[in-house]
Amino acid sequence: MSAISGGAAPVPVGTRVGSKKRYAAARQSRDRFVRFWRRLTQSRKTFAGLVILLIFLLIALFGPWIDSQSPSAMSGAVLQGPSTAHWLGTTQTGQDVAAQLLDGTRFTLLVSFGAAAVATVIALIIGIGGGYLGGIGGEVLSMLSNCFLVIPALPLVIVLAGYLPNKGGISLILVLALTGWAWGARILRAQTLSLRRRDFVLAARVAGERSWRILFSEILPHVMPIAASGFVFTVIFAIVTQSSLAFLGLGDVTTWSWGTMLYWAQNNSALGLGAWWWFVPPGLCIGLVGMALALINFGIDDFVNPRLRVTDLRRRGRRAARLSVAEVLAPHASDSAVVEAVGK
Amino acid sequence: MTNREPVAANSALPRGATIEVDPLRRNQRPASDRFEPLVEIQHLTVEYGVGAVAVSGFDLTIGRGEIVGIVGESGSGKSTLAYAVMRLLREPAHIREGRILYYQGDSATELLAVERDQLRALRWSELAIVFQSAMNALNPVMTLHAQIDDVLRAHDRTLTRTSRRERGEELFKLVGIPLDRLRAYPHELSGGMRQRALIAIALALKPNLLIMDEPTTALDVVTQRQILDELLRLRAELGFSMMFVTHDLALIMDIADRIVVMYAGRAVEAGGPEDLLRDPRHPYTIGLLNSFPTVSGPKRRLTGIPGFPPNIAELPQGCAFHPRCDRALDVCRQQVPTFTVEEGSNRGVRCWLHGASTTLGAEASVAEEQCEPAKLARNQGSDMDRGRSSGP
Amino acid sequence: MDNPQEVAGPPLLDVVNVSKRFVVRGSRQSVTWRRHLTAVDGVSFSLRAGEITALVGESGSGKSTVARMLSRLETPSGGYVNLHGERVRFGVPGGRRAYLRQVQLIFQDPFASLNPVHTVRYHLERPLRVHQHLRSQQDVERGVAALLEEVHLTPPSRFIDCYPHQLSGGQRQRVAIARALAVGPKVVLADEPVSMLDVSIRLGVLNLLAQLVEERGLALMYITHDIASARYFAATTHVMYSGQLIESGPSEDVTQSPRHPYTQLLLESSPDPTRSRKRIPLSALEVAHGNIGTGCRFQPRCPYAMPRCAEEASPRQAVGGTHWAACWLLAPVPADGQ
Amino acid sequence: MVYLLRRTVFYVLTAIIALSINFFIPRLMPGNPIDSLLARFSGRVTPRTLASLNALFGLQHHEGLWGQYFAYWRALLHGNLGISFTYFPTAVSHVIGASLPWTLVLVGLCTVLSFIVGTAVGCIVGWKPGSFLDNLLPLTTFFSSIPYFWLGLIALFVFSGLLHWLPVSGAYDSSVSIGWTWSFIASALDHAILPAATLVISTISFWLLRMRNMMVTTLGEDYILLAEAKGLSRMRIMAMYGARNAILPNIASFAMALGFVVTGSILLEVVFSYPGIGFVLYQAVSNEDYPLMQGIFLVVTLVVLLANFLADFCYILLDPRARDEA
Repeated sequence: MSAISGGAAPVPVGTRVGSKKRYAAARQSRDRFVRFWRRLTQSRKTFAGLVILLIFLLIALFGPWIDSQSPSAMSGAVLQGPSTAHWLGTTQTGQDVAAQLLDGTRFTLLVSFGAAAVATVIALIIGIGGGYLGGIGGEVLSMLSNCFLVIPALPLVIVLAGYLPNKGGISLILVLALTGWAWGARILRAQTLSLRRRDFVLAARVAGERSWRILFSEILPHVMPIAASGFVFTVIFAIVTQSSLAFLGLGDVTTWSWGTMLYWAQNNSALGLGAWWWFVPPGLCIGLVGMALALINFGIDDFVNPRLRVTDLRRRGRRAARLSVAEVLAPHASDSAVVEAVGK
Repeated sequence: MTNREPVAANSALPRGATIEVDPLRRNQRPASDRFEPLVEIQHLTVEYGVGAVAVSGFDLTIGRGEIVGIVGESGSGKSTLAYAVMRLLREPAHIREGRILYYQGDSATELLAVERDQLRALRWSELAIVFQSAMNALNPVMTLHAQIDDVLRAHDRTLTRTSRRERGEELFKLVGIPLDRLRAYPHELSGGMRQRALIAIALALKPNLLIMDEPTTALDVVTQRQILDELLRLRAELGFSMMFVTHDLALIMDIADRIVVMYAGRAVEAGGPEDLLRDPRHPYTIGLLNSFPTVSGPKRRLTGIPGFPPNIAELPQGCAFHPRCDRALDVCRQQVPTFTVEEGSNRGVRCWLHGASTTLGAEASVAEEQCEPAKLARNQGSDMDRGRSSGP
Repeated sequence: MDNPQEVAGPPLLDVVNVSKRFVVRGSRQSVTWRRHLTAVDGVSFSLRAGEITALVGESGSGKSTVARMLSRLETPSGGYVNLHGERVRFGVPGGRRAYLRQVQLIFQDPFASLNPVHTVRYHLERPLRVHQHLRSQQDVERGVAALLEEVHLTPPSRFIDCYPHQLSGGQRQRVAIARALAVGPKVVLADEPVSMLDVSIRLGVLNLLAQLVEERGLALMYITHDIASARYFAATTHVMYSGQLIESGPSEDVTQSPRHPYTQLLLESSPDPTRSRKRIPLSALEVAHGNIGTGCRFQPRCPYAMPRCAEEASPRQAVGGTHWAACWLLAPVPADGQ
Repeated sequence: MVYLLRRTVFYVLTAIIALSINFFIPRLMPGNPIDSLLARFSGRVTPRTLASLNALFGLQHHEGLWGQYFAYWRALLHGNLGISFTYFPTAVSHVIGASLPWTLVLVGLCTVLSFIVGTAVGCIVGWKPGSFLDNLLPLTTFFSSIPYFWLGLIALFVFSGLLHWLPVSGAYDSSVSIGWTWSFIASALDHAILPAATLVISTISFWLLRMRNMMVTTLGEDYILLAEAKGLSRMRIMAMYGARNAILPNIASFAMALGFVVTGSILLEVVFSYPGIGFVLYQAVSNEDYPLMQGIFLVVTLVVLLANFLADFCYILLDPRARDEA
């Protein structure tokens, strides 16, 4: 006490104390992000995934400007293969497939990212909240997420969608989020349970920190990579599920998405007519986005599980080894508890 | 997993050169005539990635039935050494040079050069290892008996099921575990019992050399003492040698015949426990002896060692200990001293204060040292410290 | 490192008959005793300002549980604690922070007790803000720097923006100590503060703690499994076995003339190359801490066990001065010389 | 055993929750589709049918919600799931009973196959991380990311449409009759090849990737190092020390995967017109056959729960620690 309040201690700090501190605080959060980002982009696979995803996001943003044709406009050019006029050919009613694809990208990505965002927020609240609170409340929340995990999603979505009077984007997002949050919540909970007993969390409690502050400041930064991985996973789930719904005709068939394209293609037996250009692109896009996301997940996995990193290191030989000797020498130092937590 | 390239390159060197830098082998034996070498480590250098040298030019001969203690702090390379002898190093750790000879009768086997099949045969039947944490070293989904059993089966296909079973019981009796625990899984045992089980597994094939990597560090003092007593008794009974790696100088002084003190990857002092206790020579050894409190006798003045252990990736030039040494000379900051051995004894020290001279061999080794790029990132923590203190 | 001379005065923290029972779900073996695990059983001692008190025991003896109860990470199942002579009420809202302002805990593992995502600055400024109510950035900055200097991490500017992974074990533990000091506590509980550190830097950390005790007049509880360090470091030593205190007294008395067989065993087992070892009979082999009835808990392992030991545990038997041990061997022999 | 008991309780509770969700969804949804449906079939509904529909959907709101809830349970416990509109007047339970075996055999076998092959390959890939086999991963990920139905349609187009190697739809040839005859089995296999291959290719990546990662993680354990030091053969280390431990989390995460498998297989059956439960669900949805939809949701949930229970059981058999765990 005396040493602090006495003020006599020589403090070699200049006058820029305030700004320096703000700078440091900003740098603190940035540093971690930079480390995370560097780890992600270090791996070739993850980098490829990020690039693919970026391209699709750009298409979603600027798609309609790239190809100005209206996706629904019919023309006389029926069922034509790819040409300069119609890059990806036309449908049975002479609609431009490329225009549909570009337009559909926006809706598809909007719905799946939206659903994943909502699902991740639910997962964070239920997973971390339940994990940290413990007790009866925690048990109930855990039970709830386990239930949603076990109940097969698609039949539930189908049943839900079957009853839904309004099949627009918002209700689709909500239905997908409702069925897609449980997986993330379960893993976040496991992780939080292990973090809760870590010494640095106990130390923060002894330092007199309040619960909400411990949750946000001590625990949340550690579960972010896992939440990110859950987010990515949920996006894949949402894309595939919404396409499946649309394919079954349960979506709004007048909105263009990759799923509705497949629905119309199938309804008009595009494959039977040999119009592969109608049917193949939307599926390929789903696959590509899914793959891109999965590749990004590889990078997150490596970040979360240090042991996976070492393998990456082996592959790329000695030059890379020099960069990461720290992790190799202290393999248990940082986040290895994550592995155990996710394991069970 | 071990990179054999450098070894091949090394064995192409004139053999005499290797022997030249091997003072331990020549001189560092117990005075008795019965000394019979079992394992001989010659100029072993282990690197992590490029440039981080964990073990540097290490020489040691272990005699039959001898207990050699290797003492050092974290980052001193002691565990790396133990793993290297078993050839268990994993990437990016690799052996850059050196030889490890294993003597069987009149012939010697170069452990670093043997093929995989031969290595597999040598492992456990000749050399066995006991890890620090038995909880992690035992397979959680197999019973203890199954884990003994598969060693027996892998090395001797002629053994019958009953004979393997009997051997398992015999081993458990040997290390003092109740026989009904044979059917138990590792998580069902206490820490001390697990460590005993690990020792039982190690003894399964009556190896000649037992490598102990901090086998009792995780245990309570009382349990530790009991296990050490058991080990000494077993050594007397079975006659194996031990290479006992630990950070606890007091403990190793109780049980070892000979002790090698390691600092930053190098042997800095060697000798019998009595010698080290009565007449420590290297300032690091002296510092260690002044670091631990004693339970008996008058209270001593404890001085400890200032500073922090170095980071193997950024070793200071010259003697690695000089930044912490209060008696450091100018030469200490520039050149690594040679390991000087006292004629006719097993005492040796690597210190400029104790007769190290700039011989031809020493110069060669210094030159080689300087080639090592010392710019590796960091080891588990002391980097910042190091970076700043060695900076301008 | 010299023992601080006994500072007479009222105890700062008085621990009276504190117990902790955990409910453990039965496992396949030993279902019978595991239902209720009594980790701490009726432990009493006091801590005085400017004095170091050691609590020695092996793992599982309950010594860490004592520290956790005193730092309110666990709630005691029995007994009470007096701080400045006033009874501490557990479970009162708001009382927690006020209590922790007086009593702080230093964790065993400096690699785990600092959050890897936060800098040294963050770790130190939080308690300053929470407990010292420092508001202005300049005050906080000055406080952090002063703390770093106090734990000899100088110059502070070199360490203040470091992340834990950039520090060595010894440096981290100093940061952890600084964090405990930031609150301005009167009582510090150090749970094996040096057992995870390298031998050559342990002494530095212990000396720092001793210096802080002297300068700040702290009451320090030094929890350890290393009885030799307790001898050098603490004025008073309590020995704990299976949740109970079994011997206690001035450290030199306890270590040089131990009276309880367990303390003797502990001392005999401690490595010390400067003496020739005697052997304790091997009947002291590992026995599970099972069948805790009313008898002495050490009785199953004790080479000197008598029938009486199995029936009831010995009360504290005074040996001389403040030195006592809970063992029937020390009981005054009945007049009829049984 | 305690563990198993706890899991049983969990699954029973989950089943109750799922069935309750099933009960509440139609009642919480705006509008009342049942009424309109009833109007559609009003001429043909017998009083008995009406009573059962009543119980399941609370068509006539004279009872309170709780009363309806208990009536719903009573109907369920009697195995009464109502009458299908699509296959009027067949009972829903009968429709499900006829289609479920097809799905169970196809999806069940494929899931097991995919699990075994994926795990085995993942084990080999993980044993030598960084080898050329690792380059398989992006490829398998691609296949697991495309929707099953799309892959199935492409396969159908190529192998049935262009090459005429395999039949286009159905589970067996209409010329053979169901029975344990060679012609029937051959025909069934012939029809199952495409859907099965699609399913396996789509799901294998999940197991492969997880197993690989767990294997890599496990290989860092001390007991692997010790096994190596013991001089055991590589096969033994890989199987008993590596895979044996790495597989445990994979089994524990069976629940997660199964949801996806069921999801995908429903679409797959639609594509291949395979007369399984997915195909029937599709028809129910197209015809707004709510009793059938709900019945199928119910049965699928129960089957998934059962499969999870079996996975839990395997987990206990494989992990001695789980046996002692309370």
